[in-house]
Amino acid sequence: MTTMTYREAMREAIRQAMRADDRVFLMGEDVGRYGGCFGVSLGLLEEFGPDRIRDTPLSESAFVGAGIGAALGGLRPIVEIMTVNFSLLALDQILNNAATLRHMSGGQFGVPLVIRMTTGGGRQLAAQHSHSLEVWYAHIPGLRVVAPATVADARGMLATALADPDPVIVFEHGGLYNVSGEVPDPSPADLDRAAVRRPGRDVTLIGYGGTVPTALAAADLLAADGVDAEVIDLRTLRPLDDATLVASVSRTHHAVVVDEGWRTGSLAGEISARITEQAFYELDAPVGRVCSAEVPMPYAAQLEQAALPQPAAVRAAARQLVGVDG
Amino acid sequence: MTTMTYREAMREAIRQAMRADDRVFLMGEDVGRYGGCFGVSLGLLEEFGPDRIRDTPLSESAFVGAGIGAALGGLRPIVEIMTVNFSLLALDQILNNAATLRHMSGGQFGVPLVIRMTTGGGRQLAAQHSHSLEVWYAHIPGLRVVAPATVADARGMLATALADPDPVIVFEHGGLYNVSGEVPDPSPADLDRAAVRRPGRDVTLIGYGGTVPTALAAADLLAADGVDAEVIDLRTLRPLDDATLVASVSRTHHAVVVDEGWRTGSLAGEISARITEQAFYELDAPVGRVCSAEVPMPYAAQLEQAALPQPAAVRAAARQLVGVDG
Amino acid sequence: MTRTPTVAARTAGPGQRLTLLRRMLLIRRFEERCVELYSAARIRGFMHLYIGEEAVATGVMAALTPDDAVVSTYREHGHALARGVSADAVMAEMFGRVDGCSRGRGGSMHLFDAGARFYGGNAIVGGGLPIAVGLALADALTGRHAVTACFFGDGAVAEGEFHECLNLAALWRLPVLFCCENNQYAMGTALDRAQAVTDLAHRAGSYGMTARAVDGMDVEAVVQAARQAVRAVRGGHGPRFLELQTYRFRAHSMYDSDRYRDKAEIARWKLRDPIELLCARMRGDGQLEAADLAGLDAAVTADVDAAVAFAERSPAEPVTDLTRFVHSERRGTR
Amino acid sequence: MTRTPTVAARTAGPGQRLTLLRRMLLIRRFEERCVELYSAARIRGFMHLYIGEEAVATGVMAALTPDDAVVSTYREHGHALARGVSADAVMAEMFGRVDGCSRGRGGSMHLFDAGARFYGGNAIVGGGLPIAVGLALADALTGRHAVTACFFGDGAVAEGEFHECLNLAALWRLPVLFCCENNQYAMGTALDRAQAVTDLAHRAGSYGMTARAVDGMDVEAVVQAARQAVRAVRGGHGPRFLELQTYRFRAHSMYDSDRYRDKAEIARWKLRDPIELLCARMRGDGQLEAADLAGLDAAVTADVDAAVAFAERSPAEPVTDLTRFVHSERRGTR
Ligand SMILES: Cc1ncc(C[n+]2csc(CCOP(=O)(O)OP(=O)(O)O)c2C)c(N)n1
Ligand SMILES: Cc1ncc(C[n+]2csc(CCOP(=O)(O)OP(=O)(O)O)c2C)c(N)n1
Ligand SMILES: [Mg+2]
Ligand SMILES: [Mg+2]
Repeated sequence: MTTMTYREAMREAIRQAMRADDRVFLMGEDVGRYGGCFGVSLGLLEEFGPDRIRDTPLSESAFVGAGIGAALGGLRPIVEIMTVNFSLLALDQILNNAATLRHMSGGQFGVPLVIRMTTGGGRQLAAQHSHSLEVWYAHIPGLRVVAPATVADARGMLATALADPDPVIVFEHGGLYNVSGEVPDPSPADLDRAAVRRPGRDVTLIGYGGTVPTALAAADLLAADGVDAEVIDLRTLRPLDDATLVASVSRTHHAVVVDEGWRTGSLAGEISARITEQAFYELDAPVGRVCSAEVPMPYAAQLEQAALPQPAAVRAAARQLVGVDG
Repeated sequence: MTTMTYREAMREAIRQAMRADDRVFLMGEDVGRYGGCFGVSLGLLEEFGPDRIRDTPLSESAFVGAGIGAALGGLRPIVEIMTVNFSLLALDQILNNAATLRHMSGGQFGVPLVIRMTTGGGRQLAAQHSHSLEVWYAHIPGLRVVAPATVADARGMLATALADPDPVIVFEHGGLYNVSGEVPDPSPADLDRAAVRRPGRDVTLIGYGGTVPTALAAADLLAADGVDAEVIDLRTLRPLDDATLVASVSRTHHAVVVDEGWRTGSLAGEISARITEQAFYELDAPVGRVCSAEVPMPYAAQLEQAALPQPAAVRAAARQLVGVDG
Repeated sequence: MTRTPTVAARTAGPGQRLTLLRRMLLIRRFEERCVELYSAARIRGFMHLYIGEEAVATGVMAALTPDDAVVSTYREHGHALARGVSADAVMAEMFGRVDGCSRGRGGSMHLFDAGARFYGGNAIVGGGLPIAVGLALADALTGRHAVTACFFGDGAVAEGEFHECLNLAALWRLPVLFCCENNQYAMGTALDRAQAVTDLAHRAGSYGMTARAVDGMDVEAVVQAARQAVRAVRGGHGPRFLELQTYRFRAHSMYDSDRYRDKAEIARWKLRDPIELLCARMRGDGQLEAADLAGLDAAVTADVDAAVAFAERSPAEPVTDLTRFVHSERRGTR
Repeated sequence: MTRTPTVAARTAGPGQRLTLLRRMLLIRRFEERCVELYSAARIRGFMHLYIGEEAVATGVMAALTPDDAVVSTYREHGHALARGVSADAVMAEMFGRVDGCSRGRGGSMHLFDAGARFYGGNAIVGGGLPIAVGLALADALTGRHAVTACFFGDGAVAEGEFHECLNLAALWRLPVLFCCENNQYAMGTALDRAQAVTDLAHRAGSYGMTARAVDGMDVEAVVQAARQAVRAVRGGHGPRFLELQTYRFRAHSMYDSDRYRDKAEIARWKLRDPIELLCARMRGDGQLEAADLAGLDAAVTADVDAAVAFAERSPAEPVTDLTRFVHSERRGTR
């Protein structure tokens, strides 16, 4: 058990993976000399050299596609895209090649590729650096999509992702990098199950990545209101672990999904639909959703905070569902 | 009242718009000499010349972005992207510029741009030419997204879209181009309301674009079963007309959404969530979803048909909901 | 880059010429049959013919070894057959049958063959280039001396990915052979309506790699240029670029009514039919008799017949297998 | 393209030089204040400084008319100020206040000003180029004689959009002036680790447009080159490309600890500080006294003080306005 930051945990995970397997390498913009735009790969160049900590030009489509090719060629690339906003430039490669090749080739080719990217708002980076588009990736058959919300998962998920014979997208919420936490002795994280981060009886709060802390904060507020909230961290956004969600809702009979994506067409919407499909008769009220306002993220602090899901809003949604407010 | 095909209706709409307003022009790959990859713009080059029927190189990001710039510069571009699959190459421009500029600039700049693209499967075009990604566009604040399902709407929607001071995405389902239908005297279509294409009392079937015919066919099957289905054509995918949906479901108490997109993170999921949020106590059963199988679309006919939403599956879902099957 | 008037050096012996001829003839007859089968609705979807361009695939593949990799486009029947993917498996694929080289899931635009290191079959214009760069990167990082040959059309030159990939390959000195099949048109768009500078070898050269234009109707010229380029690439001298100047004798796809090309232009190019060109040269050198040619033709026609029969016999994949291979079966992630 | 050793022709009169100097000084002092304000957490988010590169924006903007359009990047304080966007509005924007030039919604990376035809403020590298092409297309189609100046960095040259846009502008002969600010680095990546061919003017020239490299530390050289280019572009001769060779004296952004650059390299470039260069030249020509300079400095410092005071006074936009301008208020689509 050691304490480290989320950033350090990601770095350690990369380091261990690269020490353990020669086929693993890291590639992306400024991952080497600069140390990664958010400092995740700082120091790795010195240990592994420029072939395996590979700086790329600003050519998102080419280097993500090259990661796909390198995976086809027998390597285990980790490709870093600075933020999900820029990943759109590589989305064609991810959807039309990485996610598709195995099925389309009748099982002949696989793409064991890990793509990491930062997501999320809250740091006043405005409309081209702050969005949460995880749901788009969660929509794509052929991908696994994960979102470590804890330091332990930041440390443990990469090994599981690299062991996957198919492409895995890892979303790192920018607001989490400086969070410290305890990490158990290194062991690959089980990505097949969502985690109950706080047990509770009255309402299930469901978050992922950056909204797990929001949900936990809301649970604290609700505790003061006398409402006992369970908090579930999805961990894996594709495939979703319906069983854990349904089991929880079957006990609490109320659920609120907290999602930094825009509401329309959000992952929260999908989860709401699934819970309703599978536990309709267990629900005492419709599943609530607390999402980002449907606006390009503004720079001004007060506007950005108003646009993002806040604990108070989650609390209000939960209180309304369970009838505390009447 | 005239009879024409969906393809001709789109062409007529473009022709009328270009005759009516000098600022309107059409730009895209092979819209000119070739006549459009699906023949929509055939003959327009001869009438309007190469400046206004403008063939582009294969540079999706550049010519879509150029459409944004031309709109900022006072023109009213119609940009054609051959299919939604290729639109990923331009998605950065659409999200980060077209949809964002007005809000981010504090209202100073607007992008009155119309982007048309073909969507959908069913023609054995396999995994890179057959997907339905409408939900991704419906997720983006700042866009309006429409999907004409009828020949009349193909004829009427473009004028409304061009009158919009903000960007509008028009999805044309490839399977509809050869469909014939009646067109009333040219009048801009009202894009603010979904349309009830068939009234019914027992269950609401909700489709858009290519799934409207599917839903209508299912309604015929259900009629034979003694189930009276209402069919709603969403018409506009963003913003969604919740009121029409809720009104219908409040009468029928059952709903099935038919969506050619992949199920996870689908528009069907969003609609299910919205109906549940707004009409929970009116629902006798959870909202059903009939979507495409979560696979890259295969070429082989039997696999493709199995992957796509079929009337029989819609019928089965509706029967189950209303309890015909017990 | 160098731009040479590409007159073929007549270095190939009669045996090799016969192999080249046979391969080109197989592609031609295979596709002619495909047209019939398409009309009979046995083949569906989009289908793009290579007729007229056979010398390009045939010539380039002759310069590769089995360890090399090939990345192709949606106009790839010729690439697959020239690479040695079995005609049976290709035809079954076009029929959508389970014995097709992609289990019938890919169709004409998505042929794959792991055994031949044939990485498809990419129907997004330009979409194969990054994959080729990555395959070459894997070879370079693991010290393998393989070459990745990447085919794409003149139309792809306008895509941003072309630019990103040429730069990346040149910057990292990767073993990629870029094979630009300049058939003068991207669908209905002639090259000079798509590119401000139409000398594509010159454009490629500006990325700092040796690039040359080759007469893509002369299979021996293609072989020679490809051998030279492959040797340099394999030797670790970074990527090379070949602009293979050719022409498609048919329309872009089965849906195209070919309104945008001049009949005289088509006729002019047909005078340089790559198969007839090689035949004439062989005849001139006393290497081909009418009887040989008829025999060859009969042999490849028999191959095509066999392929069709194979495809006919092959079953359709059961719909219960629809979700197989979305993920690896090694780990059932869904 | 031509690559000239760029020695400035000393054509500018003393009045113009003073204007150029004042503008560069304003940018410098404005940004120095921004650093303080950032440390004091009055400015947040990402902030990229232009210090060292002032001659580029100042010189190019001097060659434009008010009818021309400007498309910029996230490192655009200098562009905005040189274009004449008010320092008050820019500072209020950095404070996130409603009187900011983007109502406080954009911050440092997204400055806009419709009145100045200043189209932002694009923080996706390369993302502004297509917009510039489109603005120029609108001008060309409507017969306006405006020029669109499009700024981007050396890093953007690697993006596919660069390629697509240079080709499109050249193909359609559009009135775009491409201004590549080659400050030698894209974040921590030196140009020669990003580009196989580092002569960017040469690369641009391969698209069939006149391109030249200019000493971007010499504001008069920039003015001269820009005037010449603008004249050609406005005259309907298609796009032109300027590679403006410059250097950022500060780190990439406020988060960057600048580990990847050699201290000696930085020091070398600082010897060519564009402001000092111009001052020295003016002094040599007897056009600048110490007192003048002090007066100028006091004047721009007062402008900056006023801008800060303006920003401080400006209110925050009420959160009830959050959803305003997602769509036009002309038609309430949501
Ligand atoms: C990104 C993308 N844009 C458009 C298309 C539609 N399309 C298919 S083939 C083609 C023409 C390509 O021309 P070229 O690269 O010259 O190859 P050719 O067909 O001539 O062999 C187009 C536009 C596509 N498949 N992908
Ligand atoms: C598409 C994209 N990729 C990456 C980034 C992150 N990023 C911001 S600035 C920058 C460096 C750009 O360098 P250059 O174009 O030379 O401009 P400079 O910052 O030197 O002025 C990078 C990589 C981005 N904003 N957009
Ligand atoms: Mg071509
Ligand atoms: Mg730079």
